[in-house]
Amino acid sequence: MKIAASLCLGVSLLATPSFAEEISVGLAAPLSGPQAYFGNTWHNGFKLYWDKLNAEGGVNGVTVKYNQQDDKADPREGTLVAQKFCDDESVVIGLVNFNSGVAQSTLPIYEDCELPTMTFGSNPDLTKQGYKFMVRPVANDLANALLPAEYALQKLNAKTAVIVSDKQVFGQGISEIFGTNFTAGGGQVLDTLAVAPTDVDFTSVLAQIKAKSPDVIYVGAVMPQIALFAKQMHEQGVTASLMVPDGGYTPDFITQAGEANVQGTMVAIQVPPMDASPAIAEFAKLYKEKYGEEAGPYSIYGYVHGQILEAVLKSTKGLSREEINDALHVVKVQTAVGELEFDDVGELKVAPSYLYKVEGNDFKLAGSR
Amino acid sequence: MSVAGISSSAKPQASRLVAILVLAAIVALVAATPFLPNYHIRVVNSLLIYILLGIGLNIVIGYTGLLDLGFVAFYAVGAYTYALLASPQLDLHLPFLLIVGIAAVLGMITGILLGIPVLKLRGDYLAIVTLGFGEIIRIVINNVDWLTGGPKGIARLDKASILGVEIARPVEIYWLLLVTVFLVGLFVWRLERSILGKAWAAIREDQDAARGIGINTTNAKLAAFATSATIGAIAGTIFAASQRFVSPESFTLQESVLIVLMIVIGGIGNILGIVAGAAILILLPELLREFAEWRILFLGILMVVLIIVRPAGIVPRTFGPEKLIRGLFGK
Amino acid sequence: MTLVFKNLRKQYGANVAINDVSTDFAPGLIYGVIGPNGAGKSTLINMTAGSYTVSDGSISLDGHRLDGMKKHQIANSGIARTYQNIRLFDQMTVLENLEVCAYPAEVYNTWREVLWPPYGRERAAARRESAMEILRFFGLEGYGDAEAGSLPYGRQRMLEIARALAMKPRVLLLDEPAAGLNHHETAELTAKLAELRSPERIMLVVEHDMDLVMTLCDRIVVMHHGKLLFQGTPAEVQASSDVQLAYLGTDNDIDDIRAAAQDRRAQLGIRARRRS
Amino acid sequence: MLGTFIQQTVNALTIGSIYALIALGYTMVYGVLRMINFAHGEMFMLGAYAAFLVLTVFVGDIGAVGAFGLTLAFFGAVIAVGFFGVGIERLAYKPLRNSTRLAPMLSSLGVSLTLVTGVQILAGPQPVAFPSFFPTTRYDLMGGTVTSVQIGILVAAFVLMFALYTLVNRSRMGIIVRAVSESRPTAQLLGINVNLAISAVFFSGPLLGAAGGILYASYYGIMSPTMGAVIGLKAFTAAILGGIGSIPGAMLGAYILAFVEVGGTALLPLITNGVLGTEYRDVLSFAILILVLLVKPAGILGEPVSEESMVYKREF
Repeated sequence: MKIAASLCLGVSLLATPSFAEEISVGLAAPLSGPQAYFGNTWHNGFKLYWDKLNAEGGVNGVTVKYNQQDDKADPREGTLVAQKFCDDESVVIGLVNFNSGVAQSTLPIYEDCELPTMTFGSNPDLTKQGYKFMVRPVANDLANALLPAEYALQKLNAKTAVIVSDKQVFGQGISEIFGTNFTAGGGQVLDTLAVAPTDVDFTSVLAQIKAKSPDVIYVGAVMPQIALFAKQMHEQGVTASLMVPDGGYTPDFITQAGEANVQGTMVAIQVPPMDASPAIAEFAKLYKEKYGEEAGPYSIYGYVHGQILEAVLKSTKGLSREEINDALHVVKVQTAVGELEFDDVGELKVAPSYLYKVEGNDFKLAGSR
Repeated sequence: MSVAGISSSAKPQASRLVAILVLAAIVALVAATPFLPNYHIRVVNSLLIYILLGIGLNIVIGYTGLLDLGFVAFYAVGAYTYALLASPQLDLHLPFLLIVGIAAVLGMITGILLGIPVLKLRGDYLAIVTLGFGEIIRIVINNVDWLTGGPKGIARLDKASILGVEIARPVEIYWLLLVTVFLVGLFVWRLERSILGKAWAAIREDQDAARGIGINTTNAKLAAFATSATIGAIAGTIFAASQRFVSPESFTLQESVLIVLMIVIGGIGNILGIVAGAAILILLPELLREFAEWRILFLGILMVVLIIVRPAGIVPRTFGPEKLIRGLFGK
Repeated sequence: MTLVFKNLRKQYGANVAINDVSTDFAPGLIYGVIGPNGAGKSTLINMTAGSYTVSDGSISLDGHRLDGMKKHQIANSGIARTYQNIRLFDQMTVLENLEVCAYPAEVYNTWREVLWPPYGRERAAARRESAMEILRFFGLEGYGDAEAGSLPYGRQRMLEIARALAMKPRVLLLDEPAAGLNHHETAELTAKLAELRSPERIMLVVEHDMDLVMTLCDRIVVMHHGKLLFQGTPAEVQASSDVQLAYLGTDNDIDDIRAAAQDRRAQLGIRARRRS
Repeated sequence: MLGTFIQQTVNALTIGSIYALIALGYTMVYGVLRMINFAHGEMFMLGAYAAFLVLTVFVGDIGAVGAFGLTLAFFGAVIAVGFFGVGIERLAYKPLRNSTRLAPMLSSLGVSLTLVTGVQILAGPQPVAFPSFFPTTRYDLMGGTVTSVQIGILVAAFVLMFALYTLVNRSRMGIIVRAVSESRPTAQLLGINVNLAISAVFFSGPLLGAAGGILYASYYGIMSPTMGAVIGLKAFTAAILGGIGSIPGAMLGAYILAFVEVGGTALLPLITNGVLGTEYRDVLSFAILILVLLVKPAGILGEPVSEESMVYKREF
């Protein structure tokens, strides 16, 4: 027995390539509860990229382990996860927090333990607080709500809009920015209505909107509310153009609202079309092969985050948190969504942003910046 | 139910052993925590905050027998008091202890204001009305953006400091919480044994008979509500100071329900029960962290099983700190 | 010092439970309230203690109106009661059931009690001592730390009276104190209650057990259909044919009534003799 | 203006009907057991998932289900959930029947957590599109828009509620349930099978809740594991508002709550001149609930429990 065991041990030691170094990446997102789908598919994109690299022996002999934790989209839970990553010395970079609200509570902790993070929360405030150990490899809401406002004014010749917000961090933030941009461009916001984030019935809100007959309705909310809104809007005979943020960029949006109810709806997201480049098409194919389902709305960003980490590991002087942070802030990398680099506060210098229009059963690119 | 006093005194040895074991476990945990990694300290801190909340709510539920499902409102009052008075939001940076005082007073006032109209209701009606008040407070906080930042919450809260000593690292927060839990626990324990505490128990047992012996039940209940709210608000300030970020999503109905569950599963009306309940509902899911959704399923089933097996809670009402201390000295 | 009912009336919808009752009770005496079921005996006690509202008329103690006051205020003006169905604080200990009666007098010192342990200890000891004194009187001292709900039924009855006594009442209202007790317990209770007679105290006992009433009470109030039928000493009550009729109902068979009345008289007569 | 008014009235009636179906379950369980069944919202959710399961597994292609398939799915699902409700009562509440009042309530919270998480694990946490049980046609009603789905919901809800009302008031089982609801000890003494009555309630409550869930899912075109939580709370509020324990009260409370919500959305910004927007709608609902309870402490149609007649013993 003993001999067999030591033999096995010897074999396995031989099997692993020597001098390999291993780092851990802290992955934090909601993995249970209603938002689990987004957290899981986002992380899957990252794993997809790195499983391949790991299998090939990693970057310069460095392979990546995942320390995946559920933050339940809850700020308190988020701080515990953050501390867990901080305490684990093998974790040298974090891919953390899908929700801005959670990021608000965890960023000070990462800052204290000097753990560099790629943050996914898109609230503009996050980068305004002087954190030195964070970058945001995704367009913030400022960029993301500018495009729809411009499009509404210039392409749709809209004069008036009604804004609906779910009074959550994301929904309220992005709809305010839309409103500001829409007004700045000469449009008029007739009314701003708020709904509860748990609402499913918008008929009474829609009856209010119908009476105002705006050209455009902007709904700052997430799935499934925007699908419900689109469906009920159609059923109640409201004919304005509907614009929604990134949550709508999923086939679920069309199936849940009903294909007939979402025709012409505009969806803004930081994600380029899946056929925009060979790299993205390749990604979509790989994802489906590996996970047996279509990529989630943010899977491509997980993949891009994997590409950023690869570039960071190629350019870093060492594997300490500080060295990785330094490399992260100056990295310039060609990714599936284009060339990315960060400015002083960790924001993308050029943040890609796209606008889609629902046509038939599909999203057609209507504009980008 | 047997005559607890008699049956326990019949076997002093056994209870002494239990007392020593329980006390030793508590002392060991308290002493070991500062040497644990920060993550574990944060988990313990979280536990301590819930224990503090449990102690507060227990006054209303366990001692006075009123089902309050809106307790989180007072927690929110405390947290937002700190957030507003020690952050760039209003550009006020008051000292921590002063804010704790202000929060305690505000908590008490809110408790009384909410208490006056609702306390003549009973049972389920009281539960739904307190639930309603809790939700109203959360919705208002979520919507007065100019003051509370709305859903965005308030970030960059000051680090707390007491007499020039900064309290921000997990271990420092741990000491702060430990002292607070101890002091509040002691206060509440003495309160329970005071004449007011006895009146609460009488109201819990039979409100009508309590009136019949001259207890002004409205005032006594208000006192329970106010004390409980004050403790909730104090817990809120420490929570805000440790997280240094507050947003309405920390103060949902689920949070209120969690605290109620903690009290009932642990053992209603008993501080040790609250510790046990918090350990199960806060610590256990944290230990099972790797299992993501399965842990919540497990917790749900465990809750049902525990309630069926021990409907009165894990720790009996009579097995309080007093019993522990008596057991320790073999009395 | 007297307890006065004046044109007292209690009505639930069309149903009149107490109809125009006027009487007064003097301290130092024990009053028995008797009457058939539904005569309004318990209603009288419930109204006096503030459990029921008064529809019309007034109740006053020493010229102070009690009706309209809140229940706890009535209790604090010196009126203590027991209940037909025992209502103890079940999960509190026997001692605590009595100690809590000090609440109205001591609640204002709660802060001091909590924050200054020596004072707290002193008060707790004082309350405990005065509670023990009452327990000793009722022979309950051995149960001090037991849960009230765990006591045998008879002891619970005693405890409830003890609790009422712990309020140091000027008026003691006992609602069927002997209900459910066996002979031995009833005798013990009767003896204890007799000892409670005091020049400062009015005692009102609603009871079906004639033995107890006739033995114990100095005056008897007979209620019938919500009205005050008769009031007098036990001997007077026994002599009144009205009372016997009321008790036996309005059966048409006059012979039966007579026979039963005879029987009753014989019984009461024996008891009355024994008493003297 | 008239159009908007009619529109809002129809909207409120639709929402109110769904609330009512669920509120009935709360109120019946409370009637016989004096227990708030926090897992009742989950019966609503299970109804939708069960119907979906029947549709996919037994009927096949969801897009092409005929009237037969829909009927099968509807009745199959509600009956299955009914039996499920009885099973849960046996497992999780029955052992606690003689315990404190709080115990079964908290046990039901555990059941609720278990069911939601279980469905999340089995069916995935994200919302799923649900086929419409009626073809959606829009009708114009004096300027307001009414859909066929709304009419279907109104009709289905009224039929179900009428059936329940008849059963409770006319059938033998209904009499037994009412007797137990009046006083369990007395019923027991009279030799009434209390367990049977409780089972009947735990069958019909979840059944109605499940029906509500299916109607809801087909109206909104969507279902999710957490859909029971919010609607459950609202239905519970409605049951309390109407006077918990009272069947007509639950229905009345549900429609009042729906009208308050719709009216709040429509009128709050107008009345307060924009100071309080639609986001304060739930504040208004709760405020009205509290006001009603202050005036009528047992709800609108609840039997007034007078201070005098009730023995208030400890509640938990």
